[in-house]
Amino acid sequence: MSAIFTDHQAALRDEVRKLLTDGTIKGFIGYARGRDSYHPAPAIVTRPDQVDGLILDQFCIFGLTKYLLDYIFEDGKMGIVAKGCDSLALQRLITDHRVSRDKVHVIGLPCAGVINAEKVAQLGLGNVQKVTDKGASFLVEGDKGSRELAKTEYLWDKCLWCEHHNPAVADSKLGPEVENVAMKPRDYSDIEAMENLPPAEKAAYWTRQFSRCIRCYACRNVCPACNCRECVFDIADPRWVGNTVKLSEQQMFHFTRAWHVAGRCVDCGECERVCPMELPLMKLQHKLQKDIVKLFGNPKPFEPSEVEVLGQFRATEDPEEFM
Amino acid sequence: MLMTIAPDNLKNLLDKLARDRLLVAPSMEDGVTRLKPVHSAAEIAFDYSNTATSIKDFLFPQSEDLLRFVTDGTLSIEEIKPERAQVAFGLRPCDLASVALMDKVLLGGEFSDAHYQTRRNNTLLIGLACENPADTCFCTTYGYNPGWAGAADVMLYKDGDKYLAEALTDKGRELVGGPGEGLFKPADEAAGEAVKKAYAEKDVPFGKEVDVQGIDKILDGFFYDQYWDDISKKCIGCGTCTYVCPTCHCFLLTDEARGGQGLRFRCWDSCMFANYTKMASGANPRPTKKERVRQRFMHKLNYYPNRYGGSYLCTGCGRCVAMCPVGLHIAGVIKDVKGVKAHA
Amino acid sequence: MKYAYYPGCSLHSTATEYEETTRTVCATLGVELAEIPDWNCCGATSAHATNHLLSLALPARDLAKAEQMGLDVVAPCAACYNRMAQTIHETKDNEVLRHKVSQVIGAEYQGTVKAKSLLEVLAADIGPKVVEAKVQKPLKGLKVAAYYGCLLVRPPAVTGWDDAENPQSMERLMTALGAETVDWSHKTECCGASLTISRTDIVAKLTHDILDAAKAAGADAIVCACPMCQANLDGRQGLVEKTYKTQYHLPVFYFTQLMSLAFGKEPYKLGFARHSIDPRELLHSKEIA
Amino acid sequence: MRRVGVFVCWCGSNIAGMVDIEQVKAAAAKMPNVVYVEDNKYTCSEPGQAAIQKAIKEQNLDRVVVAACSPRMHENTFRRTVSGAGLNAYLLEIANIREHCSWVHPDKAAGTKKAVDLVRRAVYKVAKNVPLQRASIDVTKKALVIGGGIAGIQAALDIADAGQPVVIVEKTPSIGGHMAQLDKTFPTLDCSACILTPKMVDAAQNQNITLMTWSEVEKVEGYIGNFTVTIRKKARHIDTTKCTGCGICWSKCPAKLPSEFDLGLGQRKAIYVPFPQAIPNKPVIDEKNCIYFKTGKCKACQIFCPAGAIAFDQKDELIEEKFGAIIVATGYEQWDPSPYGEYGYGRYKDVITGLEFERLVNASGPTEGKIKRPSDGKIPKDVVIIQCVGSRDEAKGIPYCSKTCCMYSAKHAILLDEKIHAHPYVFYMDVRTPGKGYEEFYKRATEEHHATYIRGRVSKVYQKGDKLVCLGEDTLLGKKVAVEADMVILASAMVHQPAASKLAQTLGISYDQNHFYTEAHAKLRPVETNTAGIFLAGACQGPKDIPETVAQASAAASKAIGLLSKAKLETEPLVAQVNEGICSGCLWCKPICPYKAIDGKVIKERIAGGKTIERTVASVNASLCQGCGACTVACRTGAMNVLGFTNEHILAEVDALCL
Amino acid sequence: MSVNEKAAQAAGAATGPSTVAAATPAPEGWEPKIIGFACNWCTYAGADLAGTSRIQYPPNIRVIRVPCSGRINPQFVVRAFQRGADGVLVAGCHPGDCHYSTGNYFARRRYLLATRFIEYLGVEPERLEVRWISGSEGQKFADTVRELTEKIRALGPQRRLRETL
Repeated sequence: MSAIFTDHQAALRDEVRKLLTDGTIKGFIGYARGRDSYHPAPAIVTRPDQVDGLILDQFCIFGLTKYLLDYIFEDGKMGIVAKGCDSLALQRLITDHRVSRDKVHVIGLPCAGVINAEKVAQLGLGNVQKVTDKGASFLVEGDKGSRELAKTEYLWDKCLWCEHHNPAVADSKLGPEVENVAMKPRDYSDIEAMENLPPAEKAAYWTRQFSRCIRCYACRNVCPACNCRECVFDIADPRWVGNTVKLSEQQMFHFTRAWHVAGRCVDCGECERVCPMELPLMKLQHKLQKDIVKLFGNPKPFEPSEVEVLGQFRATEDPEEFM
Repeated sequence: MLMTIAPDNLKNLLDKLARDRLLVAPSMEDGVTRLKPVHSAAEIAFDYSNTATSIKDFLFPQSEDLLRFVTDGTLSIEEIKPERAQVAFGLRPCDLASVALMDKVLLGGEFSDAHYQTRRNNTLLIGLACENPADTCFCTTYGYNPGWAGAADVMLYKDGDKYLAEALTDKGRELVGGPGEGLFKPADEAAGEAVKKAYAEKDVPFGKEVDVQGIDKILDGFFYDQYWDDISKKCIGCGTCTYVCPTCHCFLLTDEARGGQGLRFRCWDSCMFANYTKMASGANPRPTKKERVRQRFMHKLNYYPNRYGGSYLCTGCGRCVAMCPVGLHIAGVIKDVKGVKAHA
Repeated sequence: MKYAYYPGCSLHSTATEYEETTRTVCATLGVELAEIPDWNCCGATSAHATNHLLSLALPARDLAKAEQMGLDVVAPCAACYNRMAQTIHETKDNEVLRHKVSQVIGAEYQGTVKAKSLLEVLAADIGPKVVEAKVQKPLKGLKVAAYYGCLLVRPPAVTGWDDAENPQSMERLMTALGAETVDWSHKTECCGASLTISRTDIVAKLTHDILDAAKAAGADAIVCACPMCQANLDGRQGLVEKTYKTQYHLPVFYFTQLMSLAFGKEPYKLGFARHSIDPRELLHSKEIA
Repeated sequence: MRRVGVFVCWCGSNIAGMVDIEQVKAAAAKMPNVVYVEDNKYTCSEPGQAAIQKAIKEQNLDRVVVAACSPRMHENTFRRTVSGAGLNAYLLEIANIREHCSWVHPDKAAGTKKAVDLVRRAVYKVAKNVPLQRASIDVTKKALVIGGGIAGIQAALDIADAGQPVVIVEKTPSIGGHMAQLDKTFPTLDCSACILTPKMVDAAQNQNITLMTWSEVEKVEGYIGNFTVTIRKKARHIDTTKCTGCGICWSKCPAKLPSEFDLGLGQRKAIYVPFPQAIPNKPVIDEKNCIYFKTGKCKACQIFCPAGAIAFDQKDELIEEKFGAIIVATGYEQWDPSPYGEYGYGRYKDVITGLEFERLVNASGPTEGKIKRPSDGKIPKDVVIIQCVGSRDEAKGIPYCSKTCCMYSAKHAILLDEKIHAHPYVFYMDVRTPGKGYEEFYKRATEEHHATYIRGRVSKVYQKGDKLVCLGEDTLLGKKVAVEADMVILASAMVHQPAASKLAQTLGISYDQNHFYTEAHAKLRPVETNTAGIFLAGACQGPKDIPETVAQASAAASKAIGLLSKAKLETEPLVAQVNEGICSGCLWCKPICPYKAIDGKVIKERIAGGKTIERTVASVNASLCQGCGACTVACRTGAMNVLGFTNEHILAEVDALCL
Repeated sequence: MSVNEKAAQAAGAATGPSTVAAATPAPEGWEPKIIGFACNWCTYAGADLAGTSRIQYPPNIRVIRVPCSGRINPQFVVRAFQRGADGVLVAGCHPGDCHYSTGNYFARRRYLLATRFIEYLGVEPERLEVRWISGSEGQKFADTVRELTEKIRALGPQRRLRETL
């Protein structure tokens, strides 16, 4: 079964055009071509004449849902295209009472995985013309060559263990649902390896990482769980985290950011992906996830639920270590 | 005078320099090549297209302590001077060009920024011409090129198995004559000039796509254009573009005091942040992304050339092109604006 | 339906009639029995009084073998069943203990299979409806007291498949066979099996109470699901009658014997001749056999 | 710039002996905002307090730090001191340099250093203090009592006596509760009805008490002082204004049913009063079993009613009323001992529960007080009483002791001997008699009434002829015993009302794993709940006997009276507060609040461009909030704060202590 | 710290030392600095009881009083480390004893996660102690402080998260 996004591009444009024309939505959040064929960029269109700029291809990774926050106080609905992972992000915004479901028209996009453009761009295939699903691999044909790329190697990591191939929230769907199985089990072995390091080595590792941070806040701004009206890092009094890039503040910043999304992270990995300094930010979230699974018996902490993991307790079953 | 230096000698020279000053050079760590302090030449990456961060980090650091004060009943102030000598190696032409643009802002005119001045004086800039411009590079758009030496004290050009070197300033000549003594060899001038010319004429494909000619004038009447509405929608308001940009220079002054000890420092600020222009009253003259996005590009392509005469506040380093999470970058804006205008 | 079959020592010795009729009934009802190879003693009733770990390890070894077969275990003997169920229960949420047990038996015991008594399989899993459909010769007019003994349905946390105080599964089976059952008080009392050799005085008292209650309730016979119980109630009846100067003459059946009979099997193949209290007279009088 | 005064206390030699006061003073003088430092021998003494007041006035102080003993000791004292000098009481901080310093650190130098740090903490904190005002809220001067048993009746009478109006809501047709079912009461053996019915009559006649029987609480909204309660008044099908309670209707009704009041041992009609002394003495029609309601025919009651009071078309009514306080007195149920298959309850007619025995022995019960076996009406000779049936048996899901069974079993033993000279055998695990006259009462049962107490459990009860054989063990003798009894009484556990958890959810109070309501503090606030303004009385909070129930009812009543006697309620200002400007309205703070003090509210706001928008923000009900601050940690942006312990405060304290 | 790293810091550059600083010995006369967060109803009362009972313990702890352990934001803990605390004690009522009935249960969840997370970032786990100490456990308070002080004394100064102003 083909889950090639490009196959649904025409249908998407038709649907968006119709929705914009009949007034169902007043704008649509989708993708347009970016700087090259590997880097589609988000695009927000409000007029039918812009619709032909919308694209869908196998590199459309960017999670768009956070843009909805720009429209919460406006009248009318926004349309959005959402993959399974994006729909979790949308659920995050909805359960956080930041976005109201009835103000969003979701075009769901069943997804068998998104190709990691950063890896493919290195292969010198030139302008990508066509991507075909070959089951265990994608055939990527560019104007300078073509390659069959094993999914296990060339998809984004999160796509490999994804169990949400089909959007959980959708008003309509592009194409049939795809089989909802993870290509490999989610494993936290890298986290365990880190846990087993002595404190000094952990410290050295994180010092190296956090030293690189430029405090651009791209991680925060792209994160669907970082959806506060006013971010704690922007509040001057009290100042929880200083705005210098001294190591201690960088650490406070990253501790606080990770902590604030603990149990709320939907595991979209966007923070790590957009980080211009390539900080391994998901190593923080995966640590928290792993512990939540173990400590509180919550097998899928990345699925938004009615009660936050840290907003509940089990009086007798929660581990007792502080006696 | 053109010279050559063998790679091993270059490494020896850098090792020597690292002993008594801060050596800043491209270095790869966790997959990211950026300019960072290194202990020795062994840590330096010589094979890279451009660094993730620019020379700005060391001439105009992201946060910089300015003065200390004590308020223990009395008030005493101690100025902090960045007196440590530093040498920056491996600067690409775009960064070398950016220093000249920054100089205009921070050193030109009636006042000069004392900290910047000190660092500028204390820093030796060693440039390295570009062998393989990246597909995000567009320095030629602004008239720079892969061999552009700009503010370099010493400029190096990789030439086969050695480097062609040119000392361009007194500081540069001191290096060659001082620590570099015996490591440089005279070069064949004609051959050297040919190498330089080859670098200057190197093809920068993306640069060809982006034509900035006359955009400052077009933008004079573009402030209220619908275009800003359309493109700003996708901005996520992070500071990536401004922080990786070698020419963005906005900053924020802060005092912090505890227990009678205080510190005044400045750190970069970004016009892309929502609270950048937020006033104490809560009012914000740039309340939406539209005003903020417009500000950044107007500043680079219109206000700066208007104020400082001619050059744009961009050197085509391509960092924002590569790193903007949503593909909203200056090259695209230039293309768009000119395209929009053409169709207007 | 296929089970790992654990006969235990009795079914291969003193209770061959139980084994034979078990196999007959299972074959009739499509229950396949695969005997556990190289099975060992379940440890009842002395191991748990001697060494706790031993009492778990003995059944665990048999269970581990069943795990290798990938089958749940069925044990016709109530004592065997009880020890196995107890082992599973104790090691279920105790990884440490399970590990210890595995060390003792020198094989990995994971706790993945269930242990069931034969009665549970036939009465709960197969069910009286299916049984009733197979009946060819209803046991009309036979009034039985269903006797479970102490190990089959107790303790409830370990067994849990029938009411521990007033179990009904055997009654339902017997009714399905066409027999009549009596409501009586001693169906889960202990018969004293473990003391059958050492303290005959106690055995006599306990069996007397049971026989007495069954008789008082108007039963023609007792039906049981345990070779120990059968041996005591049947084999010690003489002693009881002598000690208490009473006359019961209550035949004690295995429930599988009655099932086989009702399924139309020939009576002479059901091992009645081995009983101390010969039931054939009763069966003749009711015109059942 | 603040003007902080620091007052360092010597506490005689308690502090001064171990902390160098002069050094502390010198250090304090250099701290930011500190303009005045003074030491006193005893700051809490009259002169010490006067010195603070004097300094506030003369030095124009706007904040005060007292470095002395624990704030748990004298915070209120010094709050009064500063407010006496015209300063807001909350502009005070205490540095605990006694309990946390001079008393525990023998090294004077280190102790002094720490004292300085502790003073600095207080100085930094007090700079962030702002004046706080106690808010006041109105109180509706009326109490609601849920449950019309002895607890509810007692609480209502006490409140009514204090001059406040009370409404009793009782779900059955009559008030009286379980106590009305009892025959005699221990340890005095006076008749339950004789002491209960006068109280029932009092309640009915008291001008301040409104009885709402055959009614249930449906919905509760609001908060302390201001509850709005919706009460479902179930259709009685009787016009109570006309009915005289003459009883003709129920004598004519042809439908006979087992009586709930007699636990099925006796019968009632479809139109009935549950028991003769019922209050109100007005019947209800049992819709489910009334022949008219089932078939549309009969109407015998209507035909014979001389007052014309039968109203078949009556419908349930929903009544909304406001209350200032609520007392929950919903009582208990007796546990159904069927899960003990070995005792044969339900199988053997003569195995009965303790409460059933009460009905058998009661003069107005189904046997008119003659103790007869339910099976054949014979008078029993030997009776076995089994204690702890359910109670103290985790396997049956009742881990607790039901507290009353030892005593009522002793009572049953006495009654059996007294009334019919039967021989009682009591199987027990322990006999627990902690109460005035209780041990003596138990002794009477054994000594004067020759009850045989056997320490051990009964393993089985079975029928043998017309006897019930009780097999058990006498653990003191180490022997098995078998008692052939004519009747067996099971002292079954007291358990929660079946709908206890539902009512708890309606009220917003919590309940424990046994579904008994949870008091606010097991030791210090035993009649309050965590929801301010809701109090507990009687067995709904845990098994209790009558004297204890009455005591708790009066305690709950006095709490309610105290609340209702106030014109306005003052609320503690140290509660949570929302900064609406930065609140995102995610409301993740809401599920964390144990007091249900947080809810969303919609505010209007002008945004850039002049547009007015509506958005939801968290809102704290200051009358419900107790100021624990658990919500603040759930608030990522810091919009939620606790006054007096704000983020700003704590961060400043950390800064101060880390210097 | 090498010349270059010192220089890098002096230059204010966004660079941390890539080697580990923890090996540096404790300065002369260094005493562990421990910040305690104590709930008003149990632990603060327990510390008071230690005082009234004259149970002695090291003077290295300074207690901040909060209403409930549920009030203690883990960010306070990290802030204390940042400001130079060598150890932090977070303490409240025993589960089931919370004055506000549930605050410590939330605290327990938060700190089960936060202790692990702070350790993951390279802080020695011994530096953050979470304990339930009731109002009657003056001795336990003193013992806890003593043990914590000794553990931290053995570890030396906390440099991992400490800032330099």
